[in-house]
Amino acid sequence: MFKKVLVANRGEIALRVIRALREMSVKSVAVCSEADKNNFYCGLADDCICIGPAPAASSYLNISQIISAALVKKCDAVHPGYGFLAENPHFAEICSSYGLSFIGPSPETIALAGQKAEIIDLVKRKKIPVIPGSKGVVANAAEAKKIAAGIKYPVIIKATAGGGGKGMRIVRSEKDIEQAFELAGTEAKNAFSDSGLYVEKYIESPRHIEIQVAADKKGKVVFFPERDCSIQRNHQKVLEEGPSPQINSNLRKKLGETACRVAKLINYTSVGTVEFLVSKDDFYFMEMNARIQVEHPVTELVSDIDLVKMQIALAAGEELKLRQDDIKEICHSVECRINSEDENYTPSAGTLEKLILPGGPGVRVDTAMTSGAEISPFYDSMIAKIITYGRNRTEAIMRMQRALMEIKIEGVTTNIKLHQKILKNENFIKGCYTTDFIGDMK
Amino acid sequence: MFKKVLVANRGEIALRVIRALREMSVKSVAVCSEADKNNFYCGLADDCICIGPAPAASSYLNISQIISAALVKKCDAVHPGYGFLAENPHFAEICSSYGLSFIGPSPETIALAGQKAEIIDLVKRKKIPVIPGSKGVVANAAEAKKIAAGIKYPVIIKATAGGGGKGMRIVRSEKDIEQAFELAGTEAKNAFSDSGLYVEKYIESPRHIEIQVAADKKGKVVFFPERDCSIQRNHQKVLEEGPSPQINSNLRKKLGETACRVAKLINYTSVGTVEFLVSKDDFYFMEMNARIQVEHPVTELVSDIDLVKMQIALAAGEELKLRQDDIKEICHSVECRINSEDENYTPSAGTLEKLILPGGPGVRVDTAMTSGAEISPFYDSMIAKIITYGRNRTEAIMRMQRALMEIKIEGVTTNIKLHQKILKNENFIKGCYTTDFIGDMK
Amino acid sequence: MVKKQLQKKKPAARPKPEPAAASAADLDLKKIMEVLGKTDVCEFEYSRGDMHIVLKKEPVSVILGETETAQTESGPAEKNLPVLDEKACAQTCVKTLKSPAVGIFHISDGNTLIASVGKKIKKGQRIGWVNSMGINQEIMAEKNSKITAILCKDREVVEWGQKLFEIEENNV
Amino acid sequence: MVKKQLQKKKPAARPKPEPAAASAADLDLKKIMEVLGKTDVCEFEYSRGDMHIVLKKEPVSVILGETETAQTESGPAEKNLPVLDEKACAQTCVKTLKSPAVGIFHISDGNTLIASVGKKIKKGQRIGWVNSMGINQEIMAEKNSKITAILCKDREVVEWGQKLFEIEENNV
Repeated sequence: MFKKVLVANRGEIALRVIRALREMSVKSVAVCSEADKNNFYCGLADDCICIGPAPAASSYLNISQIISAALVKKCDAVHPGYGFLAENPHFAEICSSYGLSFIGPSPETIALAGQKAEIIDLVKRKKIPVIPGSKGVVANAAEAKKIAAGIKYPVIIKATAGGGGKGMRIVRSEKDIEQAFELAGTEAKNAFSDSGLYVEKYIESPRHIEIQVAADKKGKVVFFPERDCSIQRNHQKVLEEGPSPQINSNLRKKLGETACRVAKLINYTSVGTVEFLVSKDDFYFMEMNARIQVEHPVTELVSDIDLVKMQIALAAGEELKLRQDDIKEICHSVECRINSEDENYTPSAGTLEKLILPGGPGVRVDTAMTSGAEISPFYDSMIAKIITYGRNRTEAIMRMQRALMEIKIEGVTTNIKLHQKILKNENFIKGCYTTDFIGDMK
Repeated sequence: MFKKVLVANRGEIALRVIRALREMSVKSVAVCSEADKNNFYCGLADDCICIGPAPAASSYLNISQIISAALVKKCDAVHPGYGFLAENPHFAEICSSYGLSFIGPSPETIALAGQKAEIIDLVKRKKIPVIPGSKGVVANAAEAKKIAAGIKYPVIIKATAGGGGKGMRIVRSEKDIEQAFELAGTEAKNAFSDSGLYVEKYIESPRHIEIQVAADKKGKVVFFPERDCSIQRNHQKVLEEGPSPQINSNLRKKLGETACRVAKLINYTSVGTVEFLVSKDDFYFMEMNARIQVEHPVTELVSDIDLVKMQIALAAGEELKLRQDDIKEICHSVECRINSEDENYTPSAGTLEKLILPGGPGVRVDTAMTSGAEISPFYDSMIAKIITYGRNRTEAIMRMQRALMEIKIEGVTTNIKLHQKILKNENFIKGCYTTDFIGDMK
Repeated sequence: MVKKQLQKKKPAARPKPEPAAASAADLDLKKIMEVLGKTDVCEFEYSRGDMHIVLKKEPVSVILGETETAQTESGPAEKNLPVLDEKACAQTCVKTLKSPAVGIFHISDGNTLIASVGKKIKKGQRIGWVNSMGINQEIMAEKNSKITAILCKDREVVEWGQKLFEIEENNV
Repeated sequence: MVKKQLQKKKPAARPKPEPAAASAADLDLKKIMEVLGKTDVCEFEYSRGDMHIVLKKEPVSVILGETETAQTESGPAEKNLPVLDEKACAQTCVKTLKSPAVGIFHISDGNTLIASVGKKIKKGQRIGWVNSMGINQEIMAEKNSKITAILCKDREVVEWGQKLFEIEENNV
């Protein structure tokens, strides 16, 4: 096992990793920007080092400072968290060139998972269902038009390097495709410095279902009960739950086995997530996220397995001790991401004058915030993840409603009311929803 | 189900009940003394009513004000929590005479459970093992001496109305028994207005094991995996865990079945706890606690069953849906009671200038305190219960160590260091400990 | 080192060290601000070493003496007397009569109101009652007084300590 | 409505609205206290409606002008210049030279110390360096100066922004 791990991230996921390391008796070194220096969670690591000024480009994305910090603090491994450098294959490679274990899959696997068109092409060849569409990058609008005619409208144009809805366009008829293609290309170029686009069939009202997997270096892969992340706004997940109320055990098993096949195909050797679009009983592979995810606690509660500790153990070369049969659905879990947002759902910075968090039975809170902390304009505006669980879906939802009532936040506005609206929505309560849910709710 | 329940208690257990009611969509009315009026948790109930000044005798023990509050607020039931009026059979009786359901067993059962000598006599006749000793109250020191000679020294003198170590004396030889008997009698008289004493064999280095049971009004009783409450100081529980590291599945089953027999014997119709002393593989019935207990979250986590919601449902006349086979040991759990205490372990009052509570995976926090709250000199000085769980005992303990490190309390001193000392103790880690543990640790 | 002018003090339910005095040795400005906001202290001046602070609020027109609500301390429910806030002054004294119990407040006998604002009442005269579990706990003044405000409605649910009446006691 | 006297202001890492000014319309006394405690503001006077506040601290002997650490903003690592706190004054200027990188601080060339307290140094003269991943980032003064304090030991691990030297720049 590692002796000392550098936690190359900030906020709640940094604290999540620090907690896991502490529970494994592994020393932790937090890194922080100048803006985070006084944050409570930094003091919970064994050591903390400032790596640069507030802007992420100069601190949390500054590879040389992070590597230098790991070296001078004599760490033997680096945990990248999510976001920032977590899916940067170069960073993973640089870590290993300096003798630091990167807690995640290999640089090659990260690179492959990051090239959406390539991985889709790869899994398609293995007869894993994917959304019909282009093989790789589409050269121009004319080619896009030809493909669209083949797979039939509606189609969706996506950036190969994309994420978060940037460089994405839904096209419902041939007359709109040229303009949409140009716009998406420009947007992708601006956001990712890569204007590569691909075109695929647009699946109407699908569910976003993802499967957590864990794989060791000997090629053993297991899957966990799915998370339903269909409740999204502008392609950003808002509320997640597991298991999905819309997936039967037959489909669950099919999705799980498919996810394991994908992980094996790309030599995955860590915890990771395979995302699917599900429409009725059909499912389509979308992508693989080569990192721990924001919503991982849902799975931790459902299965009572600590994914971050498992991730660290796998990176240290331990074999997966779990058999597939050991992974059970013990309970139902729901997660709400509490963000600092104004009434237009725009992230807003400010001081948390007061923060009282919920507690009691069936409530888990993951946050790096305390009363008096700053929501910095330099970073994302998530205040806390509230995760509840119960013996069944109703208990988990009732607990979430109860927990949200207990939160007191002063100084910033939040999206708690949106969550409350979702939790009381009749279709949500029935478990009938798709990615259109929030749009339709208004 | 009830429409509206008066929560006749304060602090964390009041909040625990309010949370359960909220999750059951039952309205709650909190009562508070003048000293608790501004406490955060009161605002979490649907309604709140002040019932008197700070001293408990004028508020939380003031039956007429509490009943009046339930009536004017149109409640249909009263939850007594623990302590205060929870085991007062008269209160239970008065509730029912005013048409209010008392959320607990019947007044007769409470009365019987409260008469320790009588209940011991009762279970003994049913061949349930009890500690050898007097049949009921011992009239005088001479009779005590005769009994002690029969059961052999060491013996222990206890108050029939007792609890918390008051009116209790261990006697190791005949020469000491007369004085000990007089002292214990005086102490019992002062503490409980009842000088009744009984004498029994003193079991050296026993473990304090208790079994949670649940019983419905049709006579169905189930038991839960045990809690080990051997870590005590001055007969006060400090740290509890479940399941016990010292009980094998055979003994677990025997204890559980015995606990169910006791509950049936006294027509128990709620959740409750049967306490045993265990010495090697021998066990002795001690008493039955006719209420929800401080340490109930340990069992809730171990079995993933919400005992307070179950208690409320049972009081409303619902039948137990759970079968004995549905109750499993899903995980291991540890609870630490964080108290405001000075260096001599004497409860101390004060203002919680700062309170930062632990979170993340496997941590549950039950508290009614927030930053700025007062630890009132009028009530007990518990700040919070921290309860952790894990897939195994080691994970639960490591998480507790991690959670205790995260707590920041300013303004009062606490017993956190004592907990940390316990958690690092070699014998504790091995799971080898008895009620002598804290005394021997020094 | 501390110079303070406390012109009036709000009656406290149970005696506590006066916050500003308690922290004189280690002055906590934030606390003083809070105290100033919550109490009726009108002026605060502070000098120590290199620091000098003056805080003033316009004094309110009625100047009131310092009193304690002894009733709260001695257990009003048992004595069956209303809990009250007393503010002494030269000729008249403003008192708040509070509910001695949880119950239903009554101010009418059948259909007739027995108390109204401006009404002069005699020592011991019943001006209302709180029905708590069937027992009527009467509200009355200890001295000849005038009702200046009625703070609850007839048949309203009241909690222990809830303000019912404001009266002006005649001290001459 | 607000009257304030800010005699000096600590350089801020990134520009923020000045707290007292930002909250002028809705004055938060607690915040002002905090600002007073953390900054070098010496005097604060406030009047509004019925309130009047004067807060004073003895001014420190050296009066310093207002400056900004432009280096922090423009990314010191890339420019390979030490981060510094500048305090301008008439004749000499006290500056703190901070580490431009995470690394190992060096102040000796083999066995010879290249800097010591009291030593006069020339503009651009190397007085130490931080080795970050094998690259030496030199620490030097921008003007002729005198070293008044060395704040880290030779071969000590330093974080970004850690204070390394205090120097007095000669402005005449």
